[in-house]
Amino acid sequence: MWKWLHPYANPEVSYHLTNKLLPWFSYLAAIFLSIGLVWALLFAPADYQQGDSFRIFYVHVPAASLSMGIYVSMAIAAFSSLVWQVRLADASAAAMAPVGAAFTAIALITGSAWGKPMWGTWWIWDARLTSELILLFLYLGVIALHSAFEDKNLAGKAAGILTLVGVINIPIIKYSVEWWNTLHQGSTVSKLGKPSMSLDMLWPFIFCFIGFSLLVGVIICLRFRNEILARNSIRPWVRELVEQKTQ
Amino acid sequence: MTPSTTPKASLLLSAKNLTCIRQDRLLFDALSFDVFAGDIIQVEGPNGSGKTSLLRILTGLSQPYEGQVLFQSTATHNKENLQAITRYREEYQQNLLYFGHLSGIKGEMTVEENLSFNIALHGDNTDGQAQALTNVNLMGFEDNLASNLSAGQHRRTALARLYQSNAPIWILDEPFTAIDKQGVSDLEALFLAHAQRGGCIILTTHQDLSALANTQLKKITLDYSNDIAFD
Amino acid sequence: MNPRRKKRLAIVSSVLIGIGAIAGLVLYALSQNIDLFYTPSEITSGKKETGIKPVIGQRIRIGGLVVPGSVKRDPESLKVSFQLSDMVMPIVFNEGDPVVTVYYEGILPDLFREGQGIVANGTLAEHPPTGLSVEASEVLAKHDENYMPTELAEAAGQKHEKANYTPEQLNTK
Amino acid sequence: MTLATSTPNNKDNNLLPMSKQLSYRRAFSLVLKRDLTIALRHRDDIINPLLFFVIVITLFPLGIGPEANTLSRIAPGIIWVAALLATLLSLDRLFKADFTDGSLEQMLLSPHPIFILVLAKITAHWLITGLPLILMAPLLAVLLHLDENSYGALIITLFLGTPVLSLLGAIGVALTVGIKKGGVLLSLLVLPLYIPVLIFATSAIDTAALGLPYSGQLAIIAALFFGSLTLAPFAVGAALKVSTN
Amino acid sequence: MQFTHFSDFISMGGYGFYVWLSFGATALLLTLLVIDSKAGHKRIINHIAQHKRREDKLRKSREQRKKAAKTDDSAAG
Repeated sequence: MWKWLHPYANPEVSYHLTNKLLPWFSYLAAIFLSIGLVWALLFAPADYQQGDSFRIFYVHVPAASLSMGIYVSMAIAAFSSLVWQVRLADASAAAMAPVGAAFTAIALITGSAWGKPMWGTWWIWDARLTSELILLFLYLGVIALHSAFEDKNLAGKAAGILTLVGVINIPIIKYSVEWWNTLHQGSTVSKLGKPSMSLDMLWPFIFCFIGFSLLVGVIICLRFRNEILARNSIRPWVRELVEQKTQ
Repeated sequence: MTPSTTPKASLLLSAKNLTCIRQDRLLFDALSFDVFAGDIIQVEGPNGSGKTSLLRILTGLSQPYEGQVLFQSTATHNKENLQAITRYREEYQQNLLYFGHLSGIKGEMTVEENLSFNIALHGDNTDGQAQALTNVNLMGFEDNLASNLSAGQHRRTALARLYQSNAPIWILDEPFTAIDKQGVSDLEALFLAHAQRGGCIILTTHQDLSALANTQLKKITLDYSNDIAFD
Repeated sequence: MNPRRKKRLAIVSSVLIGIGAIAGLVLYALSQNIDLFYTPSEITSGKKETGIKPVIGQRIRIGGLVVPGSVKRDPESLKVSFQLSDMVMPIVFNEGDPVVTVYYEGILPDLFREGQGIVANGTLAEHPPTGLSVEASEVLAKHDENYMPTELAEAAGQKHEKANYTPEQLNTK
Repeated sequence: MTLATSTPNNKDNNLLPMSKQLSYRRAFSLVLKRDLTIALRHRDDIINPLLFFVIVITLFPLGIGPEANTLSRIAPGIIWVAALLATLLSLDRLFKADFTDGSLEQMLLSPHPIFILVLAKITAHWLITGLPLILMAPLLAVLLHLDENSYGALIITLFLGTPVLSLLGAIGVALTVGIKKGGVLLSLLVLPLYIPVLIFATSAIDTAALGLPYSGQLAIIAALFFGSLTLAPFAVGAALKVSTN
Repeated sequence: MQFTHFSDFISMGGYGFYVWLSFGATALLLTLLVIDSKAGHKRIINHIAQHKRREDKLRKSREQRKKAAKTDDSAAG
């Protein structure tokens, strides 16, 4: 595996690779997102219980699952940076944190806007909501640690430790709130034995989900190449690149 | 840059290809040298040239950007076996005495408590403590709280540990700061004695080490010559 | 054994003991069935394990299913009352099931409907016609994770009508 | 001073690398004793968080109103939140002074494993802040009309929970000790980690007030305690290495 | 197409506020993030360029000083 990974662990190669990948990601993201969103807003049928407010689902669910997915990938990057000293993993973790924070915030905002008409409240201290909020705090902590250290390398290590502590804590928090606030019980029982989603609602969701994931890819690529440049500013290839760009 | 090798002396510490980057500045690049028993090495260079960074890398407190520091390990029962200090951290630190800019002296404790804690923390014998205090001219102050001491006395409290230490590798960052003339010459004598019994000393100082000039004094000079782009 | 190995062994074994302790304690906790709400049957006949019954005037949290046909709304105001029964699978409502009436004044969440699981916070009280009841200060309904188009739901007999309020009703608050 | 030629006390003239026998227990008690000595000579550090604890708790009846029913319902939460904030306030002391005077880097350079020293420091911190909080809590609970059935639960949860606060807090301090304005950052990092302790502790006390068994919640807090006891020292050690770099 | 009139589309069956709030907030946040990430590239390149200029100046001044020292030496010698 190391042999295969090695060329990509070279910052210069990775920088050019992200540059090459970026337009592809961008076009695909634009295509999928526009199809998905138009479908979701105009053509998807309204839900039998929730009416048109159900359309929030198409941004809320992708945002929520991406916010967690990004955290998990950030934790994996943090782990490989701490254990195997992969420097680029640090850069990728630093690139992911703000994207994850933004998606967590989106999940929270859209969740609130959905909860108000459906549950009758903007906010309840339910397990998912609370753990999502804590996730936002963790992201903010990671970002703050990244910017608090002058030395990018140290910042990456400190943020990595926090990320890993958070990985252990998020499930604990989720389960603790679930025990503490048993609102969930009602829904799990009444849910059994019903169809989960009809196809004409599912397809726009799949498009939205892929579109948002690709958008995440685009933003992470954009930030990743910034981080690579910042961390390798004294390398000759960066110097040359800067000279070309500033002329 | 590399101190010449005395064939008989045993190798204690070896720096391989050290590169240090601080705040987007390359301080030194591909720095390699060996430290043998009996060596006294003075690291020279203008302010901000990376002297302290080099010493901290040698102690293992900081990690170099590239390269590694090796030491002679007994854990593997092989005299010629050099091991990375990060791998055998605890064993290396038994052989190491580091004295940094900060003295590590607690104002809330007395001189004696400070000294005995420092000695015990590093696993050394606390028997000769009274002698050590005499050596740094602090006898009579042992019950004073360290916060009541002058800057020089504060410094000497920390230095007293040098007289107690069994560690062969001494890494000293500006040991002569706030020390009077007599103290400086005492320390120089101590350094000589330490080198003669098979230890090594790596230090930074702006003092002219006159007393040591004729002995094994070697120099590593850091200047800005390296702070250019590298590949 | 050399001292280095011995120490490493000590560390590893203490970490393992720690993890073992965590696992044991968590398993124990799971077997203890932590719950913080009462079902209607627990209110009338006490908790299963301990037999503890809540007393009148105590703050409690009740969870259950809204009994179909039990929702009574005051046409003049936002007052509403409904009955809750235990959540059992499969969902059936029998005559003899223990039910607790919930009194509430306020706008119900849109997902509130008959047969839906809800949780209410309030105080336990005694109302002459209905016996044990809960004066709720908050009624929460949680959506389930099923979505379907209206037509399909109607075909499946699951038409949902959210509660509508007249302006007069809303003004009483 | 006739000391220019005095030799170090090492008699044999050979300073080859050595392997000393160092016991974990001695290292632990050495650091613990030192930290306790310093704290006892610097009493403000013990008294200030305790005063903060008392004052925060007395603010609630003034802010919410002295009605006994309301107070007894929120008492567990108030006591625990106050304990949490008092611990947060005292965390700074854990590594800050040692960091600024250089004794922290000396500890990191000692031949002992870092987690032993860290554990000793955290134990000292708990003895200095956690233990007094536990002793004060029943008195304050009286002021808040805590339900009579809950006193046992309050004490037990504090005994199991405050060490967790010290252990988790140490991770946050270790990460921020080298940062100049680390105070706000510290609370951002640490408070979210405290949530499970808070939830289970207050839930145990509430359950006790209803006369229901609360051993399940206690088991969870105990699990949190063992979990943080086994993992936090390593995380703290790694974080301190980063901070002193 | 689920909506016959544009006004239906806007009102979203009475949930318009919530639906458009969600989509609007999402669009706003993501646009800001993309703009910031793109601007970051220019920012970092300018930063490195500035750093490089400073370094060049430093090196020049050092060389001048060295030269001055040398000429002094030769003058003295």
